[in-house]
Amino acid sequence: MQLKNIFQEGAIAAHFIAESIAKHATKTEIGGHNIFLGQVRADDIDGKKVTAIEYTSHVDMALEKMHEIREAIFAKYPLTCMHVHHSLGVIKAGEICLFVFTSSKHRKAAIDACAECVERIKAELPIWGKEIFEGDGYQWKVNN
Amino acid sequence: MQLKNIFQEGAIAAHFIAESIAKHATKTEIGGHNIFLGQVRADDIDGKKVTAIEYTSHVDMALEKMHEIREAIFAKYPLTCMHVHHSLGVIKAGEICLFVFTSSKHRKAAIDACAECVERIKAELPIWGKEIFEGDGYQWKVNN
Amino acid sequence: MSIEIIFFGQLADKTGCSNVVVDNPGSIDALSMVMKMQYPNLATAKFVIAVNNKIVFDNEPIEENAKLAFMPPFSGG
Amino acid sequence: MSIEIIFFGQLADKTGCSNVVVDNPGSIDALSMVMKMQYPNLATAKFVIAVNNKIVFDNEPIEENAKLAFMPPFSGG
Repeated sequence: MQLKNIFQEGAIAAHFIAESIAKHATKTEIGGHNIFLGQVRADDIDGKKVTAIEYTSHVDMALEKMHEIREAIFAKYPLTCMHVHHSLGVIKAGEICLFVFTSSKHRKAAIDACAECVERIKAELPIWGKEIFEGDGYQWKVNN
Repeated sequence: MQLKNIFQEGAIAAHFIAESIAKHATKTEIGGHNIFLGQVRADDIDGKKVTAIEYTSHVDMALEKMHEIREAIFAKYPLTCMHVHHSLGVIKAGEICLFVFTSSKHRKAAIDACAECVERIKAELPIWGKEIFEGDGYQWKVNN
Repeated sequence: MSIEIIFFGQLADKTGCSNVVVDNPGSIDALSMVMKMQYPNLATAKFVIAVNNKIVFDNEPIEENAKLAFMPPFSGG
Repeated sequence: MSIEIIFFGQLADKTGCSNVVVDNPGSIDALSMVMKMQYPNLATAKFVIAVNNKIVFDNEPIEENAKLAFMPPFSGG
């Protein structure tokens, strides 16, 4: 089975998002798109500022799990399409590290499916973020 | 009072959306963005195909109402920012006519505020869509 | 005193005009009746009336220089 | 038979290595015990173990050529 790759090295560029949106102009059965973007925050942790997050993953396991999530979401919601992109490597504060894009005929499916997909990605994909402090040091990110 | 203009003549271009996203890279307190895009569907209505929707509005009333919605949503959710753009004039099937963009520190506020804003825009803004059929004729759009 | 009324969306199709100037009939209910007589197609149409950009829910008096709008159900987005 | 174990995220910090090859101790519980003895920092760490890309919830036997992964709480997105 050929699994869809969701990973890319480095940040997700705004023009990449634009190209993804533009590609859907030919799919005239779509009435609504929903997009979630995760952006790296410059959090202040006990006086130390986060300048970047370095993401690593158990890649082949993550792709298998993402495939399972995708199948479950398509079974639950009448979606036209769903696209997921997650960064690996060092992503600087202010850059985009997660891009989830759902489309459907009527808006509700796209909106609900996108939110559910984001929650499942954060809870179920074996991905780890290392928050790198300005100057020196790091801590491991914890999802809430 | 200077009201924010949400209207633009013609479709919302993908590169405009990209520029909006890119502008937020300096706001490093943001952790999540949510975007809703309304796209004109080529519906088939009793054998007639919708080729475009022509949008008109009671513009000054719509801007006042949008201001009220904005204030209510900022009072309810801890948002960093919210941007709304709606097309006027003829928008072809496959083109984007609505762009709602919310950002917050933690994802939940952006996701929930965006969905609520879309519902309120559809229910409360005095905007009308005229679905133009291929060849000849039209019907007035009904929101669900 | 005359007032100006704007018809939006399909209401302009039904009246055949996008705006009209009439003598102020004094109240919302009276205006609604006058308009339905002048444009019989309005009698079966769904609409709300806005005065100065606010939808009216009661039979308010119509002030001088009020901006009247007849609006069918909204269908933005 | 020896098996290979990969440590992800902060677990690699705690063990000081990202992977290790050990004799197959035969079961998940036995492996967990062996690893905590070899790397005392693991004793207080939160982790789950995946065998061939599936998280294990029981004390399964470990088959030959199984791909073992020790994984701390996920923090993607």
